[in-house]
Amino acid sequence: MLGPDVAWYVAVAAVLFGIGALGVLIRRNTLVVLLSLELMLNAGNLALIALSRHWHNGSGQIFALAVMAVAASEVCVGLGLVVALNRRRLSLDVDTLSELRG
Amino acid sequence: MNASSLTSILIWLPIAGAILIWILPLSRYATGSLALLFSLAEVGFWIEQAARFDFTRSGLQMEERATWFGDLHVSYHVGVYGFSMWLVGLTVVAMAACTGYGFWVGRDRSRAYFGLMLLLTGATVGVFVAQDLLVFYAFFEAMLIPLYVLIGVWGGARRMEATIKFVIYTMAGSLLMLAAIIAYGLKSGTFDLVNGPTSASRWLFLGFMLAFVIKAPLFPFHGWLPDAYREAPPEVSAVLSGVIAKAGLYGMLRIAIAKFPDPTSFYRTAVLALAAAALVYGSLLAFRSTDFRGVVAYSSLAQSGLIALGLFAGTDLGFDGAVLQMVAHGLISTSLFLIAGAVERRTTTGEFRFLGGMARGRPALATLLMTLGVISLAVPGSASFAGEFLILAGVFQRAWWWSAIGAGAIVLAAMYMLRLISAVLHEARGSTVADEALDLRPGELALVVPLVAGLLFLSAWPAGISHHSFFGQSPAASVRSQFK
Amino acid sequence: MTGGAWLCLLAPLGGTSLITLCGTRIPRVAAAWIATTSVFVAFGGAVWAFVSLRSQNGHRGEFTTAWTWLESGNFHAGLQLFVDPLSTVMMLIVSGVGGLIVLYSIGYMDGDDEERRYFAYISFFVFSMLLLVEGGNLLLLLAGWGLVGLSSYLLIGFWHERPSAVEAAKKAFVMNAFGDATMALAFFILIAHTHSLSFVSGFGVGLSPTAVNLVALGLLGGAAAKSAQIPLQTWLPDAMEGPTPVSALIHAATMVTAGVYLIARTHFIFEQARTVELIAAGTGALTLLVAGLIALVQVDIKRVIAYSTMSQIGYMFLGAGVGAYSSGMFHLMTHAFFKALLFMTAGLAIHALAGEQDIRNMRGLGRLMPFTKWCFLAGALALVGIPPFSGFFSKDSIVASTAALGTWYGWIFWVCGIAGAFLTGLYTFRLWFLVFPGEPSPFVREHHHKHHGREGAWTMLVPVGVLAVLATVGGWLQWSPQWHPFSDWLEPAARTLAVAAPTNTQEYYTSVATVLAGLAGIAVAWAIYSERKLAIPAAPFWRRTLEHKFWFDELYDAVFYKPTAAFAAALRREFEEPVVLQTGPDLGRTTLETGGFVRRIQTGLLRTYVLFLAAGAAGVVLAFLIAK
Amino acid sequence: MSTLVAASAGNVLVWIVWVVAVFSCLGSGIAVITFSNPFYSALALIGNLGSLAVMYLLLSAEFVAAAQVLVYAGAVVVMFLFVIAYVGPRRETPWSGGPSWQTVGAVGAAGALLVEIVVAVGMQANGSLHSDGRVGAAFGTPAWVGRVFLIDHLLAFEITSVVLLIAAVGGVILGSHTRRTA
Amino acid sequence: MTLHTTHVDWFGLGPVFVLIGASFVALLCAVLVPRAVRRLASATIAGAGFTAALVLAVWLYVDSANGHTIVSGAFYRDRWTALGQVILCAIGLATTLLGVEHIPGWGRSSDPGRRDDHIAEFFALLLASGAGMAFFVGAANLMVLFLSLEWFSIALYVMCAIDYDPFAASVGGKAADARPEDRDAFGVAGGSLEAGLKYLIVGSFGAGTLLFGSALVYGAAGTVSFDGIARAVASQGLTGDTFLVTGIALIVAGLGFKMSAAPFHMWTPDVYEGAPTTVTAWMSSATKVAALLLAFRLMTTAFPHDEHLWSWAFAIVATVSLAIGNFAALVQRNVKRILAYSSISHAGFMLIGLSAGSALGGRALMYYLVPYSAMAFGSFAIVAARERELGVPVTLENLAGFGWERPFLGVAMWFFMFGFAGLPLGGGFVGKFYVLAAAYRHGWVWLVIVGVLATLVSLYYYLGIVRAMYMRPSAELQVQPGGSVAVSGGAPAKEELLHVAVGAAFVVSLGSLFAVQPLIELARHAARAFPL
Repeated sequence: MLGPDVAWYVAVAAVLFGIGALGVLIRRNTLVVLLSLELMLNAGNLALIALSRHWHNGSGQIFALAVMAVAASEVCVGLGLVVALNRRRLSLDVDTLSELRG
Repeated sequence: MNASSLTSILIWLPIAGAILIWILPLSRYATGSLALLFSLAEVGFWIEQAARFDFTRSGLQMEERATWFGDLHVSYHVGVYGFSMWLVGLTVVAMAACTGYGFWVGRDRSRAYFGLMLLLTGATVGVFVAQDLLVFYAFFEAMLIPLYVLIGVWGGARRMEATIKFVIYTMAGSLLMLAAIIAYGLKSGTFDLVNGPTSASRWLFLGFMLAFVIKAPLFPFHGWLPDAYREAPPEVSAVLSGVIAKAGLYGMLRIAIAKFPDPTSFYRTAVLALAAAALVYGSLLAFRSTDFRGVVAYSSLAQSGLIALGLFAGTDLGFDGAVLQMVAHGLISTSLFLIAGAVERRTTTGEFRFLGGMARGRPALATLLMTLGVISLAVPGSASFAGEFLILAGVFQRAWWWSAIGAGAIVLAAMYMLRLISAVLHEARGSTVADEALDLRPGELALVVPLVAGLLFLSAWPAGISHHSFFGQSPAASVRSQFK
Repeated sequence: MTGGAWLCLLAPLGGTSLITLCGTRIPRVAAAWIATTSVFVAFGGAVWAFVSLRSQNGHRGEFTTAWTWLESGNFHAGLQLFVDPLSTVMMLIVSGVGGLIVLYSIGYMDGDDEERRYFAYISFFVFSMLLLVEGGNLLLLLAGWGLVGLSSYLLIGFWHERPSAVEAAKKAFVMNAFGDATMALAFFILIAHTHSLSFVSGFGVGLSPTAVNLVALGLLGGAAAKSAQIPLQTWLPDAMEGPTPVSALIHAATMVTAGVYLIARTHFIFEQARTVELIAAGTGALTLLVAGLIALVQVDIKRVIAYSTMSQIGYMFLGAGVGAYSSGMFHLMTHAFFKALLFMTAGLAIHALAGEQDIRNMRGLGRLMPFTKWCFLAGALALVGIPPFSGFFSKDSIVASTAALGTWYGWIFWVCGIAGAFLTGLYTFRLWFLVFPGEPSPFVREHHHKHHGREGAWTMLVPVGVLAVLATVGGWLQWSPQWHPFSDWLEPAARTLAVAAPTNTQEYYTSVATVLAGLAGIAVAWAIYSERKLAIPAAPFWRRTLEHKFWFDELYDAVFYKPTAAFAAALRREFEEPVVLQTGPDLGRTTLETGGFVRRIQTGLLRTYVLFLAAGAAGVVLAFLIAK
Repeated sequence: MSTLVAASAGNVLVWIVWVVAVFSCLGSGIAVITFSNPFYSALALIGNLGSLAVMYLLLSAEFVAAAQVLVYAGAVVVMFLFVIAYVGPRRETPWSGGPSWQTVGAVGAAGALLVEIVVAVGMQANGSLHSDGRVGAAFGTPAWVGRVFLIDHLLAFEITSVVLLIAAVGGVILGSHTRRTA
Repeated sequence: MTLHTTHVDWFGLGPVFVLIGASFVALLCAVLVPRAVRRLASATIAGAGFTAALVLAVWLYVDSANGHTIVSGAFYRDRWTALGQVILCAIGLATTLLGVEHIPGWGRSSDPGRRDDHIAEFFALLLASGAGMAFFVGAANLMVLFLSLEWFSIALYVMCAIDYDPFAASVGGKAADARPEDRDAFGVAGGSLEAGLKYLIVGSFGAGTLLFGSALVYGAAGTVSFDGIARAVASQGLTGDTFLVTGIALIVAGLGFKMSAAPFHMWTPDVYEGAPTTVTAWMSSATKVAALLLAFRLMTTAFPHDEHLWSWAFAIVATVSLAIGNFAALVQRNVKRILAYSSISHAGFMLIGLSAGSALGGRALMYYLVPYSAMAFGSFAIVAARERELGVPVTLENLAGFGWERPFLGVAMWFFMFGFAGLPLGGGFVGKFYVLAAAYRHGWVWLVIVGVLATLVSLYYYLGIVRAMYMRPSAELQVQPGGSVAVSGGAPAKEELLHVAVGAAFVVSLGSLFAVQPLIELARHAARAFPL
């Protein structure tokens, strides 16, 4: 195939996955956390599409398309929660959401 | 009625009674009467069972079997041997007396209380008749449930600690037993006690024994005992020491010794040493206890040690004596705890320093406590003497020093029991003993006197149990052949 | 014959049960008469058994079994009675003397508000004692043995408001329990080797020498405890806390002599363990001296008699120990007569003085109580062994048997016997001179009261009179040099050993020596206590030693009781509470602390949760990559 | 020959495009998680999505690439931007807050995951992941994707719609609490 | 061009379709049915939907003796699926009963207008999540797995947050110095929102992990279908393939999250506490059923060749779950938290069955789920009853006297607690025995020991709940009973339906003690679906 091997794509996906995970782990702003989750899902998508290319079958692509829809859904619910939090004048800082613990 | 269904009836009748009592919204009086009726019916069924038991036949009798879950070969298998029948008898009689005591003192929350007592009856009977390891285990654990609540709800001031300690201790042992049961059952392909093979695994033996030595208990696994016996309501202490403790000893006989002959002989000396330690230690601490129930509690520890001594002697006399002593001590400590309850009701305390002089003007109390006391210290001629004599004669054949220790403990037993008697009944009147404190009332007499009468009957004919527990001339041979 | 035995055994039990079951529904006096009647019925049964056994010449004895009492493996012990010459003699003594004493109790206990309990106990005692003597195997004997200990405990502690009585009762029971334990151990050996405890069928045969010695030692332990022989003697004087008839019956006439009966009954074993048998004799010899010495300084009238009892049982042990079983048994019988008599007369005195027992207050009582005085004198002379009173015939033949041994220890025993006779005379007549002769002391005058103008109720006086006659003439049943129906009767059951059969010469010179010694004792007593011609030897150390009963109580307290109690207390303090009772809670606390730690991880911070998820995922991946 | 040259020229071009796409992808990814203003983060995400779409194209997934741009950049990020605008910008610096070990743990865990997967990929690279790479002309076209969707993965297709519907309902519920009337 | 659409086995997907259909109908209720009867109507629809799905699932069980995939290998129609659906539908039905009286915001508001906010949507989401789980248990490829996972997860995220009260005082961030037991003063509805967000973020992270894992497995095997993966692994000798094992590892982590197994469990206590109790009851029982059944299928069907890896992994995870769950539960005061930790530890137990990876383990798992889900559901339902009574979160303190005041619920709770503890009241006992037997047969004696020790530790807090209910005088109760019940005019809450639900749980957990053989037979037939 043209360009780099599939392995490179997967490696990039892995790095992107790591970046997304790191984002979830170090950011306190709910919105940014949601964005980082998008990064993770996109990393999965990249890997799927690269491997779909590798195996010459469509499952990966279909999977990726479905994941996009799922990601959209998650965002929808997540943003709904953000709006609800905001409506209660609660901080969007995830560290303050620690009433439940112990 | 089919004879073999008697065994199941004995288990399920009280449980059905418990459920009935929980469901029916009866008054306190009606609930108590109903519970008592069930207990007495239970005694009646047991008498029927004893009457139908064929002592001239070997092996399991009145057997019932139904598959519980087939793929692991677990079945609901119950039946009785001679010795199990006696222990069932002890259970139903003691439980009837204790239920009656609860009725007599008018326990509040009567529906819960009596239901739990009946549940306990059924579970305990189940332990003694189960012939499948998992069924045995289920009933062994099921006993804890009513006991936990009975102690925790109706117990004394420090009941919480006592009851948690009791349950956790016992469960610590029995859960390891569960592991051992699983290992045994899966290895041998069946959980059946009658058909199951013997095992030479020392680990499994230890797993089983741990449960039994905690339940019995033997030194030094008795950490739960003093608190539980002191804090439980008297009738529950009576059950604990009279009946429940016997489940541990029964387990040693039915499972540990019968199923693990090689490990038994390997660990024999160790177990005998533990048992002897329990005997001496219990006696010494009973001697220094400052309250009624403390003395009875530690003496129960000592008695458990003694019975274990008999069981692990592995001789004819040891086995027979142990069974006899289980029944005798069961009746004794049940009645002693009931009397302790009666005394505490009259004086609000069991502490010796507040008691004394209760004999004067209370002949029934004095006579019964005295009778029980002297039977308890195994005055020659009594049922417990017969039991102890056989046990020590049996263990003598193993090695003389066990008997020497045992004989020494008998002297100690005299010391602590007489101390108890005189502290309660004799000498100057205690500060909490009011002149108005009544003698035992007819209701209490009706509970204790039958137990004492049973003891006197056993004293007159200990061979009734000692020679009717195992089939054949040699109990040791019967155990070796796994009671077949 | 067996019917008589069963009647004899069960009548007192029936009496007890009846009194117990009736409780307060019958008047006190009815309880008293139920007990008395039951014991006399027992005596009737004993006579029946005796007469029918006598009619069967040459018959050694007969067993009768009600049912198998205890059975296990190849060990059986029936509820089995054994009627033989030995047991019939004991039955007669127990029920006969017992009957008289129970009768006496009616008067003595009159007015005590727990009379019914007393009579229930005392007939229970008679039942137990009869079980002991009639039991056809050692196990049943042990049962009776324990039950007499129990009834002794009950009766000593009868006045249970008195702490001293309760303590004494406990002490008696515990020491006897010790004896029971050694006996039980002996039985274990027998069971282990012969599988039987019955008196029939090669009883005690086939044991190894060690085993048989141990068995004999065990039995001796039981016998010594029951019979208050050194070193297990300390309970007996304390047992005088019980009512006086109890002392007469249990602690003089019957129970305490059971040890002698035991040796006679199990002489097969003791003869195989001759050394142990001689130890028994030595114990007896030692006890008779020690008890005699202690009796010299006692001031409680009952205690003096109690030590005298110990001393006399020492004689019986000596006799039985050297092998003169019938002499021992004969002394047992005469002793039952005169010692019961002495106690009962003492009881009359105590009763008349409203419970006073200190002899220093009693001087001159004889003037006010002549009947008592003369009866006491008869008993005292019998005790000292002055002919023709009964003690002479029985005691002398025991001492003579020691002479018959002819060995060095035989002669030591002999000297002890003679010395004992001297001491007997001395302490007995010390008592006599202090209490009866002379002008009544102010105390006596003040406290003395009569019962309807007599020295006591007729129920008290009649038994005393009967026993006075028996104490006087009871010994004529046998004068060993010439006339020995008693020994002949016992011969099938307990034949005197040949080595212990004295020649007539030995009998004669021994008699002379003992009588002289006794008379000497009386003379010294007269000299010191009557006319005050001799001062009491001033030996403070020895006096104190005697007053402290050779410090046995203190010794046992220091060596056994206190260490045991301290050990138990230390166990509780150092082990039970901190280790056994705390281990569970400690483990629980540690567990809870672990829980607290785990809980602290649960910070409530979302990112921490994600971190754990990520780290967990990383960990699983790493593990898989490594493990693949 | 010319095809070879063309191929190699195309290859070089592809490589260049790839490198650019990777850098922009990773760079914008890092930007997403490092901008303190979420508004910028959301914008950076657009860049990320775009560069991913380029890579999809390189992988012959035209339809997916198109969908990516439409769905993500067109819908999701816009939604984000609306919400960010609605709640107002809330600045927050990375690496802050939480217990002291949170940051270390975060770097450790995320790094470990990354390294592990990269190592796994690396170990695989010389093996099965090497392929000649010729695919049919239809590969990745909408028609082809549609066929695969409706024949091989019909159920997945259906589920996707359900998931979206549920999410919509959820968003409505969360976003629209009725006003208290009393 | 003709498009040969794939054949769809409508009957095989029947339960799912019924549920999703009912969900749509319930959703329509939200707009078409007047507010007054909306609650009743939507609850009826939910009940009917679950009942119909239950019947269909039973029918499917009977009719699916030979398991096979349907809809081009996307979904398994076999008895494992059907049995799982039966259990799920039963729980769903019980949740419906519990939810009929579900009062948003725990009924703290006396506003009758607010009471029925979103009630129809609630039932629609309940049905939708039920449908998602019913789909999830039958997933036959990684894509369907992921999608159905998200399907029910998203529904659950919303359900967790559904009770938030937009007008309650804003207290976020104030709780830092407050002890957990003092939290009563703060808006519980805020807790609901917090729970939803935590669940969403952690859940999405888990989903991302699962997705990446799926991608890697796909990369290794070239296919997403379970049996295809197994075939590819077998034919190409991929057992040790780094892609494959990394993928499996990530999938294990992702599924571990759903089962709330430690160390992927951290969200569980918070979410269980914060979510409306009705939802907690549903989540704690149904989610575990779905996740565990699917995990067993996935591992044994797709990755049988890597059993040495995942069985160890699950064994370790089980051990950690048992340890963490039990130890943390010891020191809790909030009953929902205790039960949450308890569910973590039970996940550990069930993972023991899973890790054995044998037919016996499968049976053990399937069996265990029955009494477990009954007890978990029942105990949360009882907590819900207490909450409705008091209007505040239930703690050990305010549980005092509950057993005596409400005999039926008290006995049921008592029963469930002893059942959880593995005492032989109810099938929990047999379940534990079964999983431990499976571990033993697998040769893992250490796991058996771990299991029994964990049970020992767990006793303390289970008994603690019983103690709180029965052994403390209710005079200790500090909180005034009240809530909407008291305010709205003294009429006691209509709790018959709740009682029916608890009673059903009671009967199931008791019955499973006696009816072991029939249940095991069912499970055995179900486990035949696997190549074991």
